[in-house]
Amino acid sequence: MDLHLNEEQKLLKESAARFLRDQYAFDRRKLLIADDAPSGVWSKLVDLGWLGAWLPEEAGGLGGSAVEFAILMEEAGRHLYVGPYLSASIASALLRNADSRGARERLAASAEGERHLTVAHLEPGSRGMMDSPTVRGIAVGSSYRLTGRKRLVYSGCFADETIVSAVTPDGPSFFAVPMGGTGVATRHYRTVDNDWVSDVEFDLAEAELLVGAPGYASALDDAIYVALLGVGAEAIGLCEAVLTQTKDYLADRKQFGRSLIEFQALQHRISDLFVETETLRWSLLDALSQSSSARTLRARSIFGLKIQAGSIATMVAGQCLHLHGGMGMTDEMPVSHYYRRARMIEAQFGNTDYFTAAYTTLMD
Amino acid sequence: MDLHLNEEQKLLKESAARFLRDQYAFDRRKLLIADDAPSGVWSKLVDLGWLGAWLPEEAGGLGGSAVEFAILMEEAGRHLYVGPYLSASIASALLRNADSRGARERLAASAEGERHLTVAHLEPGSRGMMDSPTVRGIAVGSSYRLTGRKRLVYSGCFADETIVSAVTPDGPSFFAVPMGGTGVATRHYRTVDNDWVSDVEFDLAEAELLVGAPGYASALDDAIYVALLGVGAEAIGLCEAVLTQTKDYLADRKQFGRSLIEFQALQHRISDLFVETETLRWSLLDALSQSSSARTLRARSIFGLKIQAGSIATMVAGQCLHLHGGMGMTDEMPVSHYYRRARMIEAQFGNTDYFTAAYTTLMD
Amino acid sequence: MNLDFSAEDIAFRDEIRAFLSENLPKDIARRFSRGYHPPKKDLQAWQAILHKRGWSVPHWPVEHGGTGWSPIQQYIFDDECLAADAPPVSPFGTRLVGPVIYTFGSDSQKKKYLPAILSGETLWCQGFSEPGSGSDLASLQTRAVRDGADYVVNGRKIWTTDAHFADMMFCLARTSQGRKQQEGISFLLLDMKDPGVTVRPIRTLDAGHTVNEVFIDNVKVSADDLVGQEGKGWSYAKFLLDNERTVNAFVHHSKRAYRRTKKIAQKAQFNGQPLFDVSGFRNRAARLEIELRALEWGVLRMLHSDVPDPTAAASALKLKGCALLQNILDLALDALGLDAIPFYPDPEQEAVSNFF
Amino acid sequence: MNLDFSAEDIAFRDEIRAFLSENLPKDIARRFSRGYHPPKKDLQAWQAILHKRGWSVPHWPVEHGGTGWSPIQQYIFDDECLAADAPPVSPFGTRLVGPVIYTFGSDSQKKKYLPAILSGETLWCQGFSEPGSGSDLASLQTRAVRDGADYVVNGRKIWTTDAHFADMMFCLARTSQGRKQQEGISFLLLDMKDPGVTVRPIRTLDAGHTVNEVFIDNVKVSADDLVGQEGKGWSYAKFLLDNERTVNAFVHHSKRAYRRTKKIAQKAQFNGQPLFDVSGFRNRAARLEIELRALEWGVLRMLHSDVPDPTAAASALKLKGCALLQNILDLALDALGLDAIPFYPDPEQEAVSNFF
Repeated sequence: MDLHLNEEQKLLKESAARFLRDQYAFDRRKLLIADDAPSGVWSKLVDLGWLGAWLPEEAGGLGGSAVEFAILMEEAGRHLYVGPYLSASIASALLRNADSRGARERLAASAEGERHLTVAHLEPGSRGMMDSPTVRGIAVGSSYRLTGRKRLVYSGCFADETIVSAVTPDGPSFFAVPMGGTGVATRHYRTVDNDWVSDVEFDLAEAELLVGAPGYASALDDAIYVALLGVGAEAIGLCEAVLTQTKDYLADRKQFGRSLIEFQALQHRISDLFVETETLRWSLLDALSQSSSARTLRARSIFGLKIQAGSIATMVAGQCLHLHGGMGMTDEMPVSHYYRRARMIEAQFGNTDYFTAAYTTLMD
Repeated sequence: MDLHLNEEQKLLKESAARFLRDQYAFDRRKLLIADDAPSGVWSKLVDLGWLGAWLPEEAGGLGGSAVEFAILMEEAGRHLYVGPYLSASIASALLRNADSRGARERLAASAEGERHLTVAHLEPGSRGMMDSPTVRGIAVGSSYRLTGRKRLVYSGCFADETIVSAVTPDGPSFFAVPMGGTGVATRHYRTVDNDWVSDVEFDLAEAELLVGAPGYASALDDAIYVALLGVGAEAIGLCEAVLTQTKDYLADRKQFGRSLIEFQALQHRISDLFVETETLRWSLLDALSQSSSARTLRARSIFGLKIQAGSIATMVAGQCLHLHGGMGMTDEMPVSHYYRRARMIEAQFGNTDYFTAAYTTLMD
Repeated sequence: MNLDFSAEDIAFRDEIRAFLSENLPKDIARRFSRGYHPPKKDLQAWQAILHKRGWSVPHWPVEHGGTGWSPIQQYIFDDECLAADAPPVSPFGTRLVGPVIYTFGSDSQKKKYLPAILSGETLWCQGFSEPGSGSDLASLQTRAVRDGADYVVNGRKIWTTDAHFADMMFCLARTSQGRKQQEGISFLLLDMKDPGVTVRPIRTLDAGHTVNEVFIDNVKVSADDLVGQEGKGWSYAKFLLDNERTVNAFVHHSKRAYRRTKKIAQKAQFNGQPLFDVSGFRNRAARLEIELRALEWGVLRMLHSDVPDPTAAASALKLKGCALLQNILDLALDALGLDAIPFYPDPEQEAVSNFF
Repeated sequence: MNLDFSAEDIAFRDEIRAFLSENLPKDIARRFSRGYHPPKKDLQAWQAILHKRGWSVPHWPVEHGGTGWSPIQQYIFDDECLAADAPPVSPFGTRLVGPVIYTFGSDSQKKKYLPAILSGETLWCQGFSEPGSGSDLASLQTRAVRDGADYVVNGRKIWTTDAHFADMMFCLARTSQGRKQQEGISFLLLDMKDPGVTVRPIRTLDAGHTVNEVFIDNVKVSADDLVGQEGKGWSYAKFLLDNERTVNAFVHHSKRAYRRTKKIAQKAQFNGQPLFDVSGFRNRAARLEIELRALEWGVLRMLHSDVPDPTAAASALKLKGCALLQNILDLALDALGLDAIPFYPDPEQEAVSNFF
């Protein structure tokens, strides 16, 4: 056991931090998120190797592990990154253990930045990633046709292809569907935290089978692990950043002739938030330690991380918002964006209630 | 609607407060609770009319209502009263709407102080008052014989007679059994908060039917209402008293040259506890307002009061304990007794989990 | 002690209910029910209806257009209005400046402004806060300089709710330098259509637009629109702020939010059953229901009896009321689940109607 | 980054487990499992067994009787001992005064005291706190006056854990008046059997007896039992208190408490099913399980890596560790339900055994 980052990991962390600090500073970000779709920064992230950083070499990656992914997501959280990175990573996770040629090709193409993938798994009425799909797939010759509705397809306005879960007579499976194809109708909108999502309606849309029914459950588990690890690590960066900014803000503001940070009651609150943030880092270590464990062990630890991330980020960002007073409520202050992102981390992929219920089914 | 106490109610409150202040001051209480059984103070409470204060005149009372009972229990809570009053009142509540002669006689005898009653309803394995009894009753001529085990019979070491719930072929019913009679084996012990309780084992013990199966549910409802109203009102007195004492303690103690009460962080905590205590008083008003309402309405409000009382008293007394530092952990400081009593209010008759589950079955 | 509503109060509640069911326009209620800020036209249309019935300012003295209701009747009225999803009347005219005008204003001010406040024809905004002044009103920077029959006003106001559609602003401006900071402040009524007024929207966390920054650049205010005496504005502002501190603790809002949350949870499916029947969710809802009922009694207690320490009791109500409303809204978010993620800018959008 | 226990660590854990299952007396474990304070005889019997194996003071330097284990091995050892319900060795000799003696003591003190600390033959208590001094040790009132080869000690100590059965006390006493309050304090080893020592029990909230007030009345302490230099006691006390601040955050206690809570809840019946299967209860247990696993990684992190701010990280661990243990015990109380009410003074009482 050795909890230090190795040299490559340290370099990765520093380079990610530097890149986001330069290219994604809050003022620049404000302009970027006003666009209709994610753009510039994304292709640079791909060039920097973010997609392959945590994938083994045989999957077109750089030989990293879940640790590398967590490092990148933590920095993303610190700088309030919104855009395709997480959804494209979940797509990679879905495909990484599949043995179909289509899956292997796409994994490589995605890591190279040649094809931008996203995931269409959640549906109207879903409460989280473990819910079964109702989109139907029927075989037509060597390909399939999908019919049904998906929602919360991140970067759907932007991706080349989406990995879709659908049920065939053989059971649930994952398919690839080109985003602009026939039989694919999209409705794009924004999220509370300024991300880009789409509703997608398939009407006999042509699809390629990537992961058949026998591999479905395990591919979904891999996707869930990466999705929750992603927001878990992101939440740590978010909490640390919002807490630092809040301390700075309180140090700057004066009331009754004293800097606000000098008030004991405020110091106590800041300390409590620091403790919660630490706790979240401990849960991340736990989840990372189970990245290759048996199904139940891994699921328990990653559900635990999601539950902690959602509730702690909401609490930390909520308290920081409160500590900012009226100013915090404005769009121009970063804290209001951290808060919205924290709320979305809580809701994304299934909220605390959802994963707590799931966790309880796995208790000894 | 008029939320003022009327003149009689004000007098009752003042006289109760005066009596307990004089006769049950903390140092005197220390000696009283060291005894093997409750004594002196109890007969004085009976003489003061505490048992009849809230009963209608036709039930041998003074024509008062639930409000009078709440007034007395609030003062009891303030002065950390332990002893037979609550259990004897629950016995009265069980009998007050029964039409048997035995019930009417006992109600009057109890209010007069001629016969001391208690209740044997909970059993090994029970989690709260709504659990069904398993003690069996069989008819033998005009009387009954009971067999089975009861626990947490308050003042069992002291009462003349206990009202026992038992199941007969006709359904659950309430019976009177003399405490020293044949077939009645008792084991006396103390509670965490220094009250006196007994396990009672009935082995074909002779019993008189007081409330038959048709009246059982409604008598039990009345008993639950009075039991929970009692601890709810008691919790208010407890919270107010422990909070006042804690403020005084903090004002007396100095650290780093300042009185502890001057520290902003401590003031904030005290304010929070005041707010919680206020909330509890609001719940008491709610429960009192439903004293004659239909079953579901009354049950919802009284379960609500119990839930609030248990959690708020535990929280307030727990925080006050913490604010006392190491001294609070000693038996000689009142706060340690308030804390224990608060914990017992939480557990008594069924804890927060129990009544929350019960409440959810009654939601619209 | 008597804890029952009187027969009169119950009859009164029925009367209010009947009125609302007959007179509240369905589309106004629908838009408001969805949690968006009501548009100006809805505010005005609804107040006109209330005004016609004589109920637009129940709390005012009868001689100025009030109803003479008891505190509990006003409580019932507010409760029923929110329960029916009627948007609350804009408070700036009715709750804030109106009472200042009928208490301290000149006869001509009363004649000129009160009728349009009553009817809702004129909507107001409040120009108190300024950049940098925080909650400390006395450190005010806006100045009004007397020039013949007018004051010339210059300054900047911030956090000005509804300034983007208000017709008038009541504002504080410094007319002279007093010994104390509170001295020399005057209370002026300013026309928002004056060309010297510029309103800059402040976008907020909720992606909505309710608050603004207001730039006041050489705006002329007639000396007739000075309320009371020059330099005494601070005392009128204090009077106004004291009126603002009501004791309702958002209880009607919380009741409404709870009902809405329940509806969402009854409709949402969780592992094949309505979310509202899932015991973890139901336990949380139960606790909030219990606290909500308690809060309502807390408010009734303030309306009815002499509480030992009214200031402390009012603070407790306010703190608990805020916390409870937040907890209910948190539960609503949890009930929405994944549906909490999309942002829908328009209340009449199809997707929004799915939840109601 | 490598997050796996090494093969050696896993083998080590197996070795400890095997040792415990063969050597820990069942009755000692049973009494301790019930949450009562272990009696002196259990403490001594178990330490003697550990001592025989050479494991009574793993953290000591090897030359004084320690094991030379890595921090993670010590962690595993503590974890397994508590998991097996072995009562922790009394810390006053082994964790507190022992290291002071082997670091600052004379050779004759080492020879006289260390063996009996290692074996547990001599149990110690700590005479630091005094009435009125709070956590401010420097304001100490106890005095030691040199009289030939002895010090004559007079004073009062409070909150003295285990004083009622300890053989020896290490205590601070003022030997001279320094310029600063911390100066002139000496560190003495005092025999509790001296007739001038009177121990008054302080009854505590848990109705148990662990802490005491100790009256020291003309007690003679040989100058040979002065540790280090006269007047330098404050620095030895600081050394000792720094050692006391471990980073384990009660994680082993919490794990044990959680397992016990689970057992109680599996046995208790709630509406016809085990309480542990009732979803409200299970949700709460899930959250604590998750926090518990997090806490364990928090401790492992402190043992392994350079955390950015070790003092803050240690505080976070301690705060979270305390809170978690309390929350687990709260859940245990809730699981007990009505069984939380009776008070059973004796751990071997029949009623107690029902829960375990």
